[in-house]
Amino acid sequence: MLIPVVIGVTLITFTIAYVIPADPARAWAGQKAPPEVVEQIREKYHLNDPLYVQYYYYISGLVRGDWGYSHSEHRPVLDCLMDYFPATFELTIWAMAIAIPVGIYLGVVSAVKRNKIPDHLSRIFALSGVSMPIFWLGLLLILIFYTYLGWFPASGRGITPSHTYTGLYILDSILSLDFQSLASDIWHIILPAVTLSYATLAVMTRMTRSSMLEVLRLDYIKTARAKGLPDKIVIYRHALRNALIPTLTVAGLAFAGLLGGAVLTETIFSWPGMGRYAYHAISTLDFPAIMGVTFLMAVIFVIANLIVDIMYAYLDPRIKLGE
Amino acid sequence: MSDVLLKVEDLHTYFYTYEGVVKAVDGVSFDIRKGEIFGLVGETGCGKSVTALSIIGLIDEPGRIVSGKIIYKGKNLLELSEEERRKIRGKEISMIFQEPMTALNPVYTIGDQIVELLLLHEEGIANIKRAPKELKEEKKKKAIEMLKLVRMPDPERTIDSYPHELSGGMRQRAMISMMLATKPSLLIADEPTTALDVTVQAQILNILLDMKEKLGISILLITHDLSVIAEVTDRVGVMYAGNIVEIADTYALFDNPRHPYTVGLLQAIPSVTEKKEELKYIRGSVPNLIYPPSGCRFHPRCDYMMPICKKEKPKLVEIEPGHYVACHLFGGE
Amino acid sequence: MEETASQNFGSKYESQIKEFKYTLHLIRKSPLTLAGLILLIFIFLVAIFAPYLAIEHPIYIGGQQTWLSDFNQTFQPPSWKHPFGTDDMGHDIYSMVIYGTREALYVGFIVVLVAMLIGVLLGAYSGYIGGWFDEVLMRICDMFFAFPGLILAMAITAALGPGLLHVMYALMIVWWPAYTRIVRGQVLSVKQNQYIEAARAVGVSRFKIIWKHVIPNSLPPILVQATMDLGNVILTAAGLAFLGLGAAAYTADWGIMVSQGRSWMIAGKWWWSTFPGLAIFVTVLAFNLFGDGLRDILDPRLRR
Amino acid sequence: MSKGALYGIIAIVVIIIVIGAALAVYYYKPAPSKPSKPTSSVSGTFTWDTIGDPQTLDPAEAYDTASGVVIQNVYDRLVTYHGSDTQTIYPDLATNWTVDSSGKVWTFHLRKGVKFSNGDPCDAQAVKFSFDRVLIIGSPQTGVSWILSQFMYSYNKTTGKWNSPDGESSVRVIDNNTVQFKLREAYGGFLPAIAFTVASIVDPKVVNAHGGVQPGQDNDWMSQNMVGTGPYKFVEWKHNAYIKLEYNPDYWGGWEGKHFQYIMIKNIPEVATREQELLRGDADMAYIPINHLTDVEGKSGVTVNKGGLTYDVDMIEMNCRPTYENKTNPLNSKLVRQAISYAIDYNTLLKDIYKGYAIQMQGPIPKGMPGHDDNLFMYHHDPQKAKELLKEAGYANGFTVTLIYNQGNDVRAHIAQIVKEDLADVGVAVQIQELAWPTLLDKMDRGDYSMIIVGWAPDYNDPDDYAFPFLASYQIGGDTYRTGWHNATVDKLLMEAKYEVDQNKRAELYKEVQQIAMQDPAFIYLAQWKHVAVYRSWLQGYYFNPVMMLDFYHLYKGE
Repeated sequence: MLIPVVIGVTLITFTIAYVIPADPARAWAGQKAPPEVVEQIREKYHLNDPLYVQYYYYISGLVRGDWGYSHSEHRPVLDCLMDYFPATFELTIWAMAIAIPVGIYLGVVSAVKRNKIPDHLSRIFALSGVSMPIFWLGLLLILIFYTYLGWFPASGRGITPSHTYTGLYILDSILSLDFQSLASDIWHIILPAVTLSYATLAVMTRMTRSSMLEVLRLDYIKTARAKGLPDKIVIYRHALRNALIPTLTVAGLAFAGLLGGAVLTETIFSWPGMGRYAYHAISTLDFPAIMGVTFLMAVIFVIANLIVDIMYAYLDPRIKLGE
Repeated sequence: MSDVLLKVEDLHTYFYTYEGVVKAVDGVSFDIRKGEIFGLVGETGCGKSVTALSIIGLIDEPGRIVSGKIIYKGKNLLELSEEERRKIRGKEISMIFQEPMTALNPVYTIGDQIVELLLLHEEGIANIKRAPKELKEEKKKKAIEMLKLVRMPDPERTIDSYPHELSGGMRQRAMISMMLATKPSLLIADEPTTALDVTVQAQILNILLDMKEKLGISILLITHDLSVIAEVTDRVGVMYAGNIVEIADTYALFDNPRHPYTVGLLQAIPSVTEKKEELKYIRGSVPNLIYPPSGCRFHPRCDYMMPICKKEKPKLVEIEPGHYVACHLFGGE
Repeated sequence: MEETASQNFGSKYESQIKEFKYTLHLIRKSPLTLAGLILLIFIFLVAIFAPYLAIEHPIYIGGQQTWLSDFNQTFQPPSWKHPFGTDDMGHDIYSMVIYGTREALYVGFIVVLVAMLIGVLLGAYSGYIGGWFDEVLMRICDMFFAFPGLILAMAITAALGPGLLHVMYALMIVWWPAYTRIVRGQVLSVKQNQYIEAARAVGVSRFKIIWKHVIPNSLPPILVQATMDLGNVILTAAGLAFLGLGAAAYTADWGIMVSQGRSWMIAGKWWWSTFPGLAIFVTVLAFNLFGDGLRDILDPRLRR
Repeated sequence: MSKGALYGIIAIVVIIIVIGAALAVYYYKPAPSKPSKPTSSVSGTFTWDTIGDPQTLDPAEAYDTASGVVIQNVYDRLVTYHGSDTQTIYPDLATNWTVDSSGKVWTFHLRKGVKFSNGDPCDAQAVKFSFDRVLIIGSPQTGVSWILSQFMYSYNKTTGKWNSPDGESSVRVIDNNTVQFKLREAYGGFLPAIAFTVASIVDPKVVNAHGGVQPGQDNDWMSQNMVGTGPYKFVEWKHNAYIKLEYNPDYWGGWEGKHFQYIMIKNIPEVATREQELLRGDADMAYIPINHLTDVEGKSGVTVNKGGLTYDVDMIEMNCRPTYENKTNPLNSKLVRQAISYAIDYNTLLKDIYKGYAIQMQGPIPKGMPGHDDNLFMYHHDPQKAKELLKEAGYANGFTVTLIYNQGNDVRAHIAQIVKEDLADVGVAVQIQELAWPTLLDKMDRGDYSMIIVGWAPDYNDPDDYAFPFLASYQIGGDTYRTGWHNATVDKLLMEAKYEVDQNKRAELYKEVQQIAMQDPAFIYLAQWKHVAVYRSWLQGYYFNPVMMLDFYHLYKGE
């Protein structure tokens, strides 16, 4: 699956990137650059060549591990991604860590109390998440928790850990036993993670609810109840385990989606992540960067799907890997 | 009678739906004695399963038990709290379902599902994960014993299998062994053989008979299949449109059916011994339970319809010792 | 037999009418769905009667919507004169929010309709004929799914240049694969049905089978998806506006209004961003409430 | 995987969060009050919330403000400006200098004993190396090297020789502390030009250790790292997040008095966040756009410094070509361009859009710069005259034009609205078009536009940096905005002025140029920005110079 998807994704990006009516070389050089410099850039990065030749250069570079040169940052794309990807990844993980349990819990409550007040409340809460412009929510949180209460900081990732192993600040802080940066990093990630998680929450809730509703009608739930098991066990051990299977797919997709969808949150909270990089790249026509980001996203998407498949096999004994 | 295990008295279970109130069970009374197999027979949708679910207490929204009594060992189950009823479920009264394919949780092994029940009722541990390992091992041995009891082939291996790895008959055996693991007094079997092949059906029925002998339990066997009734039950209740129309010893019922509906049912059984020109059937169709016919529910289809049948619902009367019929034909006697 | 047309219709579609009545009943019984529906009706009415509801009206210069500035009226807090206050050029935010309803619905409907049309046609065809066409189309869909939607929309909008129309194109491109997937899935399951086999055996044409049997059966999930997507499209368009890729500044577009006003929110001029933000929130929530309820109601597995 | 593994993982995560939170509470509180170095008057961190990430830290390539401010503080140049004074050039790494009568040979005597922050000596070799490096590399990404190459000998990549009579570069080492510049042309703006960051002195050893100097090639290492002689040394750059600098204890200027130990330049795109961090005191200084100044003005602990004029200007350029989109271009007519210049309500713009933080731009050369003419004619709002001029030009019924600006620029969005309304009054319908920056540049480059709102910021303090790109024709290397405007007299005058050494004579030449430019306008000269800076009142030592970046060395935290 990986190879066709990746080829497809690079092709789409390439097509989009190069049908642009503007001259990227001019954008890379800047307004004041003399025409010779623009021409040099055009020459150097093969912008005068036909599209397929450029594509060939790109793919052959990719194979050699050269992801191209990011003109908006004046350094290789790979270096940029190594900076920005962990930031977004960390943010996304935390957002999912909030969204998954809360979303599943709300979904269960909603399904068990279908068409009763708890169902209505949790649905309104969850649907509010997907209905709110995420940047507006972010601003609201800053207004409340930074401006008025002063509990959490409003920008950045916090203190850089004394050693960087993974680029994930919190993990690095723990690994390097740098508790001051750990504290600061956790404090900094809370608001953006909450903001980012809210929209995903609804998706999780919705999926859990509908698959729970379906599962709850099945015979084995009747069996479980006929066994005299308490409701809690029936719901969480017997029903949820089965209902989680479709929810998991959604979680996997949502994770991959969040990585790319974090741009708004990253902008509001000045989070130096991939979304902002992509946005910046797009607004400066930094194609190698756009290609790099989308390529990485596609790979993550495929990996996320793979992980979901593995989780499936764990959750559902009927599914065997490799089938 | 002192040997009555369960007594159902004038049970009404209604479902409140968009179209109207479905009177799925509308005044059902019968009793089950210790150590007997009581059959409940009737066409699909006549309220057999709802009766069973009412007894075990699993009627869901929008259904509700409107009135009646379910007296088990001298206690009216309907007056107990949900918590007390839950403790009876699975320990005193168990139930197995029609579809062995779907009645077992696909994500847990057979062993887990049996052990869970044993832990719950014997140790009071609801969450299997909280149980100490030794205890689980002990229960697992017990579960294997149970599987042996239902003649499960290769029980040591089966116990670690997932439901989807077993055949339909094996699943139903697993189901039976699970539901009998706590040695309940009453087992409700809701069409336990319907979904199975004929050969497997017989095996399962034999196991049920076996269990009755070995464990001394009572069984409420629900089926639409008269041959199953004939084979295993001691006594039979015939249900029609939410009512019981006839109760008798199995032999007596087959030998001398009294209610026109029962007569019709028995005549509809194909037989090799006496070839008929044409199979008999009961004319008309199962009535709508929202707007059931007035008086005797069966009157629109009855060949012996009298004016009173339209007006008055007949009561269940004992026309012979142990043989009850609800029909105006016998009301006057 | 003498039968009037209406009787004929009534008896022919008896089951459909019954189902429809039942659906209406379910909607009535579900307070959230009903709330969503009422809100939607309200929003539509606002869009239709915008010129009567608004206080100020745009003029058109060079074919462009223009709101005249009034520097004596900048940053007025909400009052009777300006119910939602004014922005930094003295525009009446209430009027712009009212007119913005039209634009939001316009963007939502056009994008979803086009995406739906493409998706339904491709999906139905692909699922029905299968083979290499199906394979290729599904791989193309995979690629689109592997692409984060917002980034793709950003890239396309950047490629086409900012502007509402370009945003709409971008969103259409992003949205169609979802419909293709749904319809194809439905087609595959419907295709298994006996009656399709039968229809084929009698020699009913492919097109007719798709049109008469496949599409109507796929309608409920598509309808649900479309309802929710209407909200999503409005939200995504607002997100693009926030990034400076959508509608032009000082037009009656909720996204750009929230975006322009956002930096003033914390400084105490909360109304500029808040009212259009609320408009987005309420509209998207209405679509979501209705869509979510509809999903419950139309789901055959949960229907009874 | 065992049954409990999943829950085990969740449990571990939860435990980590809880422990982390506990530690956070324990450790986070004391962090701000951590004692600073008590022994020195150098202490604390200066936190500056601003926008934009530097493009590169290499002075040979940097051409944007975000890069410039870091480079200016980490590297030194031969000469510099002091305080707000734009008229006098002061010594920096050079202590004094002489120039011969031709204006082509400059001799600089270097400050002795200056060391780079890594201990390497900064001598005449380093100076020569630095200048040569800029010209050899030739700034392939940004083209900034034109600032030096317009008066110095260029380098020929293919022959490996300099394009000078003797094949040597313009910079010669006389002795360890003396360098001599032999210029290709006597350039009037030489000293201001070498005060710009492109003329920063880099450490040859460091450069040679990291890739050396490749003709036509960027140095990747230099774009991400810096070793200079300036007051601050580079600590780390987290792209899109912050740049951290630390004071250079061996700085030749010494550390008498109060200074900041660390400099933190944070990149925060949201103005609301910058505002909040400033108001809460988490930032010492913040970039606040003028339309947001009211949010912070008058708040306790916040100073809004409005000292002086900048050289930043806003204009609307007009496409002067005879045809546009295969139709007669109304803007080709001088009368139409005059009419449009009269149609704009400058006072409204200045008052309501610029909020008083700008003056009307008086010709192409900003006020304060040498060559500016205080008596130059300025257009004023006169719709009646505009209508008459349009009538005279044959456009009594008006026409439609498109006005382009780059999306996301608030001030320009405002300007566009006002211009639209103003021109509608004289019968010209304006269609506003917001474009992404690259698309806008591209349209400009191809001359595919009617009007574009543009701006210009100074590279160095010389009128040539304004008049030439605006008014010289494309043929002689001007017309950066591609207006298509062409005037042979102006071309001649501009070239003459460029290489004229006598500053008074230059001023006269520029005066003549400007008069022609106002009579036959290619631009609507809108506004010249006033300076405004917003910082915490505890910040001391702040001053503004229109041709220099923020100077960290003189900042300190007062009581």
